[in-house]
Formats: sequence, C-alpha cells, structure tokens
Amino acid sequence: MSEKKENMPNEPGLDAEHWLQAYEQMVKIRTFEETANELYTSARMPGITHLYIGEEAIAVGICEALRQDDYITSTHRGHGHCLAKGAALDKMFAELLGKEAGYCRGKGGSMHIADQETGNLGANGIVGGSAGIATGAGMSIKLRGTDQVAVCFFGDGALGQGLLYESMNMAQLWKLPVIYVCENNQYGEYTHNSKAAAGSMVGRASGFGVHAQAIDGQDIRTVHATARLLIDRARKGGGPAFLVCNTYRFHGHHVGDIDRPYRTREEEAEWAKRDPLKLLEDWLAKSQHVEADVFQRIQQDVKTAVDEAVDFALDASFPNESEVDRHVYA
Amino acid sequence: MSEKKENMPNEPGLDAEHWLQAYEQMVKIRTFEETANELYTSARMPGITHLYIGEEAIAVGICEALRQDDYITSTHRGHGHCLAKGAALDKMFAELLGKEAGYCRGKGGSMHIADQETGNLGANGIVGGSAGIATGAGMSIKLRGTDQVAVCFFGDGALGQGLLYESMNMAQLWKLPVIYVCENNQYGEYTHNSKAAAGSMVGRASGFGVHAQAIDGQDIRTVHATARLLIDRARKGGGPAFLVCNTYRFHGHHVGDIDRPYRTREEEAEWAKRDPLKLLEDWLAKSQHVEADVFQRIQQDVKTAVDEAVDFALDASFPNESEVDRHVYA
Amino acid sequence: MSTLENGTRRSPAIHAPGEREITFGQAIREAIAEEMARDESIFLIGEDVAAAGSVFKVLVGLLDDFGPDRVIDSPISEAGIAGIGVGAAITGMRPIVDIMFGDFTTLVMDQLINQAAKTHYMSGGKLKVPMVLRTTLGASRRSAAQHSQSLHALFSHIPGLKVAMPATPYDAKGLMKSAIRDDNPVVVFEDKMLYQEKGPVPEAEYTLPLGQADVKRTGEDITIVATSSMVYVALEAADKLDSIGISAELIDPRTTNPLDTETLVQSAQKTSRALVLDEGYRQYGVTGEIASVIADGAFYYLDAPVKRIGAMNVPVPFSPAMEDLTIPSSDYVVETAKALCG
Amino acid sequence: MSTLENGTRRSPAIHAPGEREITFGQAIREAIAEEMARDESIFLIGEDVAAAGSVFKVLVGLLDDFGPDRVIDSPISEAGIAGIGVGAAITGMRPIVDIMFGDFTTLVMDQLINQAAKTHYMSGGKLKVPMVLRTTLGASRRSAAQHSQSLHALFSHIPGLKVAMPATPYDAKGLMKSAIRDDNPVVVFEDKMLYQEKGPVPEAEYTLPLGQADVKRTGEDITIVATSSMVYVALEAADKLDSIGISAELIDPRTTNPLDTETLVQSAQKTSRALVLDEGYRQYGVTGEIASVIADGAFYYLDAPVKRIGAMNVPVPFSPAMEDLTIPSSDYVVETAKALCG
Ligand SMILES: Cc1ncc(C[n+]2csc(CCOP(=O)(O)OP(=O)(O)O)c2C)c(N)n1
Ligand SMILES: Cc1ncc(C[n+]2csc(CCOP(=O)(O)OP(=O)(O)O)c2C)c(N)n1
Ligand SMILES: [Mg+2]
Ligand SMILES: [Mg+2]
Repeated sequence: MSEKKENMPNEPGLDAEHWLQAYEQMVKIRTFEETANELYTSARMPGITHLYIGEEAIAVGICEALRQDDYITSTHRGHGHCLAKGAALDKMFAELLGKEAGYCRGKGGSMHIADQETGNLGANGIVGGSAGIATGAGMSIKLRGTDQVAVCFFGDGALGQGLLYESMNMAQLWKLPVIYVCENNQYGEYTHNSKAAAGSMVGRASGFGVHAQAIDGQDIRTVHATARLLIDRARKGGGPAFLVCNTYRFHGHHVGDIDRPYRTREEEAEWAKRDPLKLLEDWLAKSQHVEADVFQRIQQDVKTAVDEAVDFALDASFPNESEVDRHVYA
Repeated sequence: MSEKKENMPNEPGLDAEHWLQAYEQMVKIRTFEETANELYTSARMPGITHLYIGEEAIAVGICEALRQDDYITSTHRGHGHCLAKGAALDKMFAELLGKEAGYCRGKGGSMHIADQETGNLGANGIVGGSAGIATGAGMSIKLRGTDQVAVCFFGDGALGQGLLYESMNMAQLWKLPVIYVCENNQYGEYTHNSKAAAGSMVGRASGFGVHAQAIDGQDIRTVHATARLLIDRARKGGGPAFLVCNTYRFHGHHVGDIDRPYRTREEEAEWAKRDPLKLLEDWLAKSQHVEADVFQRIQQDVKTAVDEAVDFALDASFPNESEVDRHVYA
Repeated sequence: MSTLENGTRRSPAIHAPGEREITFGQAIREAIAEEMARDESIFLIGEDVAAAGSVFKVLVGLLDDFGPDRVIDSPISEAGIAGIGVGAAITGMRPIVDIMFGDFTTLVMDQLINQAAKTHYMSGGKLKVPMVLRTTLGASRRSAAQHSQSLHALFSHIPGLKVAMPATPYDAKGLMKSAIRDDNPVVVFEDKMLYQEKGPVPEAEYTLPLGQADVKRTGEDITIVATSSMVYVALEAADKLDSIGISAELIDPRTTNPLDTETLVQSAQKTSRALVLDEGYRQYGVTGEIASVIADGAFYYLDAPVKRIGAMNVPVPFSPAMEDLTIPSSDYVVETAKALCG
Repeated sequence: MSTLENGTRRSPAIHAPGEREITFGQAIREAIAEEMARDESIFLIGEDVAAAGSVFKVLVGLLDDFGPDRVIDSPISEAGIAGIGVGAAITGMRPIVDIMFGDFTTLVMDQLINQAAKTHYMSGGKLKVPMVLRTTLGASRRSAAQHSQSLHALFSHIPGLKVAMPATPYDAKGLMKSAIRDDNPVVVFEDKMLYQEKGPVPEAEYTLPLGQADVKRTGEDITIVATSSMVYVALEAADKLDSIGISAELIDPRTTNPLDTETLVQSAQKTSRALVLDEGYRQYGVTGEIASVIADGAFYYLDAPVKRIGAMNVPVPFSPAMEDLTIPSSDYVVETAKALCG
C-alpha cells in the first residue's frame, strides 16, 4: 500500500500568524500527551491511554478548517482531535484522571471524551465505531438544512470494519457533508497495515463514488489546504470525501507499549525526521522568517498552561459515589 | 450504475452437447421454480419463497465450471444455485414442503437448503450473511492444501452489507480461492440499486485489490467462459475474484409480490427479451443447428422429472414431533 | 385499558360499543404519523419503508405525508442505519430506525449496545440519544430460523436501552408515541403476527408511560405474566381456566426495561401463584428475570414455584409440523396453571 | 477439583503440595497448544494473536510452534473473522476465533446467532460448526464502558451455542480443551483479570466436560453460585461467613450452557438458601436464569428467597471511584448471605 499523492493544493494564502496559531495547537497536543505519558509512568493515571504524538498535523490541520458548530467524531487515540476542536486542557486532564470536573464527570475517561460545545461527538473505544455516528451527524445536518460539516477521524485499522463502507455508501448516495479522515499511521496495534489492508486505501472509497485522496499527514500546510477544499465542497452540497493522511505514531500503541518489537528503531528514526511540529517550525523560520524565540515562547506558554491544568486535575475531587447510577438514562 | 463490460472471453471450445446439458439444467431450474410458484398459489407450500426465474444462466454457467467438491454458498433466492450444484429435485421439493425427506429434514425450508454432498454450504436468510462463510471455506481450502474453490453467490442488495468488504479484504490478503458472484438483478426487494448502491460495483471490489469484472448475466456462454477463467485462476492460487452478473428476476421479490409497483411492465418486457433460456436456444439453433424438437424433448423430460419429484414431496410425511429438538447440538 | 374493575374481564381485542377499532399496524402508523406531524426532528429510515411502506405494509402513506427527506429508503445496511440513527440523535434529530426482522438486530448490536446505550452515560450526561429502533418478533409464519426469533431479551439485558413490546393496538400506539418522545434509545418489538389484530384505540391523543404494566384481566388464583402476542395465548388460557374454576390474573409488563416490578409482585402476592409467558427462548431470557423478581418479591406469599414458559430452546424450524411445537400454546399454559393450582 | 470431601474447603488457588502450579493464561495457552499439536485441523485467528501473542500475551509462543498458517493475525474485522470461522468449521477445520475484548462480540452477533448457532439445526444435522470463539469479560481495569463488559448472558440465551466461563487455571485448561473438541460452536469467556491467577494444573492430560458444575467449597447453610472471577469473590465471602459461623457451599457452574441444573438444585435443597453471583449486568442475565432454576427446583426446601447479585445495571464507568462500586464485592455478598441466613 503506497499512495503518497503529495499534491499540494493551492496555497490558501494564510499568513504567519495563522500558522503560529496552528503551531501552538500542535504544541498543546504534544505537551498534553507527554504529560499524560508522565501521569501514566508515575502511576497517577488510572488505566492506559493512546498518545497522538507524531500525528498532530492532522487533527490541527483539519480542525482549523472547521467551525465551532461543525462536528467531529474521534477514536481511542482521541486527545489530539478533542484539543484541536477546542477542548480545554483542565477538563481533559480531569477526565483522564477520572475526576468529576472532567468532560464526562469521570465516567468516560481518555477513550470517551465528548464535548457538545465544541461539536465533539465523542471519542470511541470501538475501532470504526463512529463511522455511522459521523454519517448520522451528516444526515442530521442535511435534514436540518444547515451548512455544517462532520469529520470522522479513524485509524488505518478501521479500514477493516464493514461499518465504514456501509456508511460511506450512504453518505455518497445522499450527498452528506461528511469527511472521512483516515489517519494512516501504518499500524493497528502491533500489525502493519500491509498485513491488514489489501488493495488501495483511496480506491476503497472511490469504489463507492466517494471523492478520495491521500496526502502527507505530517505537513500541516498540506493537510489544512486539502481539508479546506474538501470541507468547503461538503458545505456547499458537494458530498462526502475520504482523505488518507499518511502519518506515524511516534510512541507505542498505548503508554504501556514500550518495547515496540513489531517495528524497527530505524523506521522510527526515519519518521522522526518528519515531525510535524518540526516541519512547520522549519517552514515558518525559513519562509516566514519567524525567529526561534517565538517558538520557544509558545512552547513555554503552553507548558505553563498544561502544568496548571494538570495541577487542577490532580487536585480535583473524584465523583461522589451517588454519581455511579446517574446518567444511565436521560 | 452502468457497467456492462460485455467482454466475451475466449470461447472455451465446448460443443453443442455440453450446452444442451447446461440448457437442461436451466430448464430444470425454470420448471422447478414455476412449480414452486404453483405450490404457493395453490396454498400447498408453507410460507413464501423467492424465485430464481430469469437468472438461471448465472447459477448454471458458474456451477458447470465447478467440480462436485467445490463449495458454494447461496442466498434466500437459492433454488437455482442448489440445483445447478447438483441437488436432487425430490429432496428439494420435500424441503420446500417441510417434509422429513427434504434436504434438511424440513427444518430449513426454502431459505436454508444445504447439501454437503454437492458442496452446497447452505442458502442463507441473512442478506450478505454467507460472505464470511464462503471466505472461511476458502481459508479451509488453503489450510488443507486442496485445489478446491468456493463460490459465494449474493444479490446486489448484499453490497450494502459491511461483512462483504471485510471478507473480500481478507480473501485478497491471503489469496483465498473465493469467487464472489454478485447477481445484480437490479433490485433489492422493492428498491432499485441506483438508490442503494453508490459508485461502481466492480470498483468496490477492485479497491480491495480483488480482480473484478462485470458481465452479461443472461448469456450463459459469457458467464460460463468467464467463470472458467476466474475459477481456474483461483484454483491455481491466483486469489479471489469478484464477478458482477447483470440480470433480472422475471417474477416478484417473492411469490407473494404480484403487483410489482416498484418497476414498470415495459422494463420487464425489455428484460424478457433477454430470457437466458431463449438466448441459449437461439444460439444453439442458429450456430449449432440444434432442432426445435430437441429443446422440446428436454423440456418434457424435465417436466416429467419435476412432476414426479413434486408428487414424491407431496406424499412424503412430515417430521415426527420428536424431531423438533434434535440437531440443536451435534 | 389499564384500570379494570375487579372481577370483570375484557379481552384486549374486544371493545366497548362505539369505540373506534383499528389494527395493530394502523396503530403503529398512526403513532408515527402523529409524532412526525408534531415534531419536525423525527425521521424514519429503513429498508423499503418509504415507497413500499415496509414489507408488512405498516408504513404505507407516510412517504406521501412526509416526503422522502423524512421517510428514507436505505440500502440493506442494518449496522449503518443504526449508526446513522445514533449520530442523528446526538445532533438534535429523533430518528426512528426500522429493522425489518428482529433477527437482523444481530447486525446492529454494536451500535445499540456499545454506542446508543452508553453515549449518555459515557459523556457524563452531556449527549443524549433519543432514538427508536422498531423491529419485529414472533414465530409461526413458516419463515424458519433466521426470520422468526424473538430476541428482545438481548436488548433488555443492556442498561441504557429501554425495551417495549406492545400486545394490543391501544398499547402499540401509546407506547410508540412515548418511545419516540423518550430521550433515550428505545427498542420497540412488534409481533409481526399481530399487525392485523384489531382493537379499540381512542381518536383522542394519548401516550402510555414506559415502565407501567397493564392488568389485562383480573383474577384471584394465579398470576399469569405475558408479553406481546403471548398476551393472547394467556387470555385464551385464562378463559379455559375460568371454565374449570381457576381465576387467572393476567399482567402484561408492556416494557421489559423499565420493568414494573411492583405490579408484578403485588399480583403474585395476592394470588400466591405465578407463571411467566414469553416468546423469547426460555433460557437466559425474559422469563428468568421476571420469575426471579416475583419469586423474590413474593417469596413469603407463594404457594408454588413460579413457572416459566418460553419458546423452546431450539432454532425455529421451518416445517409447520415442528414450528408450532416451539411456541407456547394456551393448552400448555392451562396445564401448567392447573398443576400449580392443583 | 470436582470432588471434595464434605466439610473440607479448598480455594481453587491453593494447591496440594507437589502439584504443578501455572497461571490461568498459561493454562489457556497450554490447552490450545496441546490441542493444536494433536489435531492439524485446528487453527487460531484474531487480531494480534500471532506475532504479538495477543494483547494479554496469553498466546505468546504459539506462532513459533505452529507457524503463520495456523496462528493468523487478522485485520480488525470481528464479523469477518467470525464468518471465516463458521465457513472453515463447516468445511472440516476447527477454528479458534479470538475476539480481543468481550465488548467486541457485539460485532459478531449475526455470525454467531444466525449462522454458527443455527447451521447444524437448519441443515437437519448435516453440517456442523466445531468452532471456538474465545473472548474476555470483566471490569476493574479502568477501561471504561466499551472494554469492561461481561456479555456472556447474550450468548447463553441462544440455543445452538455453548458457553464456558472458567474460574481457575485447572478449569480453564480442561474446559478449553473440551470446547475445542466439541462439535458445536462454543464461546469461552475468560476474565482478563484472572490471567495472572495461579493454580494447580496437572501435567497429565485431562479434559473437563461442558455442563458439569464444580463444587468449589462445600457447606451447609447457604449455597452460593458464582461464575468466573466471581468465584474468588465468593470464596472470600465464604471465608468471612465462616468466621461468623455461616457455612457456605460454593458452586461454580463452569458452563452456563449447558447448565448443570441438578447440582445447583441439589445444593440449594440441602442448604435451603441460595445466592447467585455473576459479573454480567444483573437484569435479564445469568443470575435470573440460575435463580429461577433454583427457586423452582428447590421451592419446597427454601427458607428464604434466592438472591441475585450481578454487575450494577450501568455502563461501566471509567473513574476508579465509581467502577469498583459496579462490581459485586465480597462484603456485599456477606451482607446478603447474612440477611438470608438471619
Ligand atoms: C472493534 C474493535 N476491535 C479491536 C479493538 C482493539 N483495538 C484498539 S486500538 C486498535 C488498533 C487500531 O488501529 P488504528 O485504527 O490504525 O488506530 P491507531 O491506534 O493506529 O491510531 C485495536 C485493534 C477495538 N478497540 N475495537
Ligand atoms: C440482513 C438482512 N436484511 C434484510 C433482509 C430482508 N431481505 C430479504 S431479501 C432482501 C433483498 C435482497 O436483495 P438482493 O441481495 O439484491 O437479492 P435479490 O432478492 O434481488 O436476489 C431483503 C432486504 C434480510 N434477509 N437480511
Ligand atoms: Mg493505525
Ligand atoms: Mg437484487
């Protein structure tokens, strides 16, 4: 499976300021995830979690092209999507720690963060499980007659789930405004997608008549420009699209996956050269003449914010026992 | 959806005798189905059944290219597949009437006829439900190291079922000898496939890397020639294939679907011109100089056999009450 | 229907003079049509629900009344349309997802169990899934093992879902309307053999609460709990029991989840004997739960063990000679009741 | 394990001196490896079962021993691999299909319920489906609502399927071997919290019949029926009860289908009190069936109602502060037992 059509769409003509904002968002996710990892290794986080590090350009590149009232559905590797769509650090950490102040009052945890205020319909612990939900959001948009768009994030592993194809077929039949974003980080858990996905990823969607393309997921400018086009197209009634973003998760499948025997250190090193933060930094420095201290200041500000958020979450209280059987029914 | 690549593969060089045998098989299915319809309308058959009339060239064209030890999986519209693979008329009718002498001792009925002796792994009441089973048969063939082939028959409606795509992906990954035969009779129940299937039928399979083509399903010579090539390829380890056979069911969705308001009489008349039996008759008469009385004799012989089979089935006894809780477990 | 004077008996199919009588199928359609007219956020999606009005013809006319945007023929993609239902429900719509045969609900389990049922809870109460999944149950149509199951127990097991299984046109309309208005995913099981069953349904609008059992017949000697079409089997049995001097009280829970345990237990406490009748497989199903609830709650009142009658634990056979044996019959109910009262 | 002298007690985790002790996970692996060595028609398929040896590391080594043709990493296609299992089983193989988390069995329902469970019956006994589906159950790993369910009741409801849920390494090995040899589809539920649990397992080959309960502890005053890891909760409770003079008999059905009703009923007849403990949702689940069987079969012997303890009827919450509340605790079992015996 090798489909790196790295066609760069027309430069949307965004200025350095815009890209610095995107940069900050990526740094925020990176720092959030590093901190989550620390919380795990220092045994302060219950359970495990799946880090988004290495894939930040996708969530940010796409969500920066969305409005607040647009929808996303997310995955088990969902922190990046949530933050990029506008989630607050403190409530995110609080949720990871199972605190009442978390987005889901501690009931969801890392894998189920949802936030209707930012249009986040929820991370999902079932691989591919949100394909129908995103499509339903598209249906809802169509029926309500708004010009919102729904983005369905999923990993390359979700290409194994039949629901995805059922959903894309209906989205195309009814021209629903849904963008299916396949974050192709090469692996589903410990299996390379060459052993899991036959044929062509884009071909799978185009077979259903869905507009499909594959891009470099490490370059936020490519991601963002492509997303703008597809989202705009969907908003105007042009129907769904399928976007493969080729990427890599720099860490293990989850925080406990330390040894990574299923892939080589060389492969990791190759991909590390294409760190999405680094790529944007380089471009901003070279083409936009942004000074190094600007990046440092952003990193520091983010670090401060993340630290405050963690402190908040660590101090926050656990839900009351009486909470346990609330919210089973609305 | 219009993909009638009517490419005729190399003529396999079969003689008139072979085609007369195929003709007889088609007549057998036709007559069986007409009789089943009569049994229904005269209230002698419990429940309903789905007639294969109009689609005979597919089952016969393909099954004539199979060995007895090859496998098929079938559908709710399964009588044609069962007979083409070698099922006996009397046990078929007995099953339709719920008699103990039926293929499944009356437990399965029309929708669940299975016969391991002829490699028929069973008709299926779940649309698309046998895609996994056929693929598993392919896996079994591979693991046992035989050169059998498994054919999965399904209707265009089954293109809506995610399981089909999960199955084709694995068949292609592991080069399993499975031929997925989509009997595209244009409708799933009362809905035309233009309203149910976006994109391209062949494209859906080729997206998974599966060799895919669409052919005229009314012309048994095309069907058979194509099937020979694909089956041969699969037998030799060339992997799965996906074959769309464009066809039409001449009757309603089931025997009780008399009015057919969802389609026009004109459309039906158009397709009636392409009756697969008629097409083969014409070709045999014109190119092979087969006389009209040959066809008549075949029809009569079949009719006699069918009548005998029905009489047998009508006379046969119902299962004993004690049968009801046998065969829940092996 | 729900309040009957003590001692009177009235079959759900028999109505007071002058009352309007419609079929179960019409009641379902009426409920959906009324609600769709009332609330624009409701839409219906399923296989052959629009142009064909569903294979059971229950929905004929809705397409004309509400148009193709709100009555939608889908591909044969049960999981997909269930997923669409969940996503649409979360984002402000009130979808009704039609799954043609209850047997095909096996294809929507993940969307129902892992998504619809858990979304409200997992989101800490933020998101909700006001969605109805309507489907069928019931054997005896000679449709064999994959078109005859009564799988409602599977859904009744799952917290976050509600499950309704109306027996009469009156209940069907009232429960369907409540299901549509409910802010939770509700699975409505309709016995396909009941669609032609007639019964009184007032012209005036009404709803029935989910979670309230209905005393379909009062009695003194034994409590028969029956669901869906088993209510009719139980009524027939009650008539026969009457003629031999056994007075049976018949309770229809109407929803298995929530379950009106109070009404069930009180009746059993009164009669001292109970029998539970349901068309699902007997093992690990609805009868087990209800019998346990009664055996526990009425323990000190019971004169005999609570008996359970369900579908035989076999796949439904095609042959008429066998199929009918798998479904509880009124004679078997009578036998069982007599043994309990004897 | 299955025959214990009256009055003795022995925790399944405690073994006689000299006996070999291995973990539950090792027992599962050993069972599969032994059977695969014995019978070439057995193969294993699932997500990350080969190179990674499963996410719980239970299958490490099988790939080396049996090669990639017989230990197969699949795409993330639960329905697909279940279907492959059915098709391979019908055509002469004995597949073991691995579904990583029990929660994902919602995706294989159609293949299990409508295909695997019914094929033998629908074909009038001609085809058979000798297939094992192994998966997990159990909460308390802080994995939240979609990775913590115990959904074995759903499968126990379906005729044509068998369901095993071993509690000890000994049972795990013996039941897994029998499941693999069985000519029917068998679903084996393994509590993921038990994989590290150690217990005695003989070196010599053995199998355990499906459908035979095991008396894990004998007692006189109350029967506690417990499944899977609830056996350990029950043992702990039994110890505590012992210290206050209540002697509990602990019965592990080991398979819910077939269910060894005789052993259950006899024990309850002896003790006159019973309590059923299972980690599935309480409503419409395993406790309902077993409690009903006992309440019926031991009716005239019971001094108190049969009580049921299951998982709380809520989706499993993530927060540790809440999750543990949803799982039956030994203290709660003690309270309940005391109340029954009081
Ligand atoms: C239906 C289902 N099957 C299996 C799993 C277990 N699982 C969790 S993450 C994962 C891999 C997913 O891979 P991919 O979709 O590529 O996402 P990534 O982790 O690479 O971001 C698997 C198999 C699951 N959560 N859901
Ligand atoms: C999973 C499932 N959904 C719905 C049905 C009801 N149903 C029976 S046949 C049919 C149409 C099937 O259409 P197609 O696959 O094209 O086969 P055809 O009847 O045209 O031969 C439907 C929807 C079913 N049997 N199984
Ligand atoms: Mg991946
Ligand atoms: Mg069709």
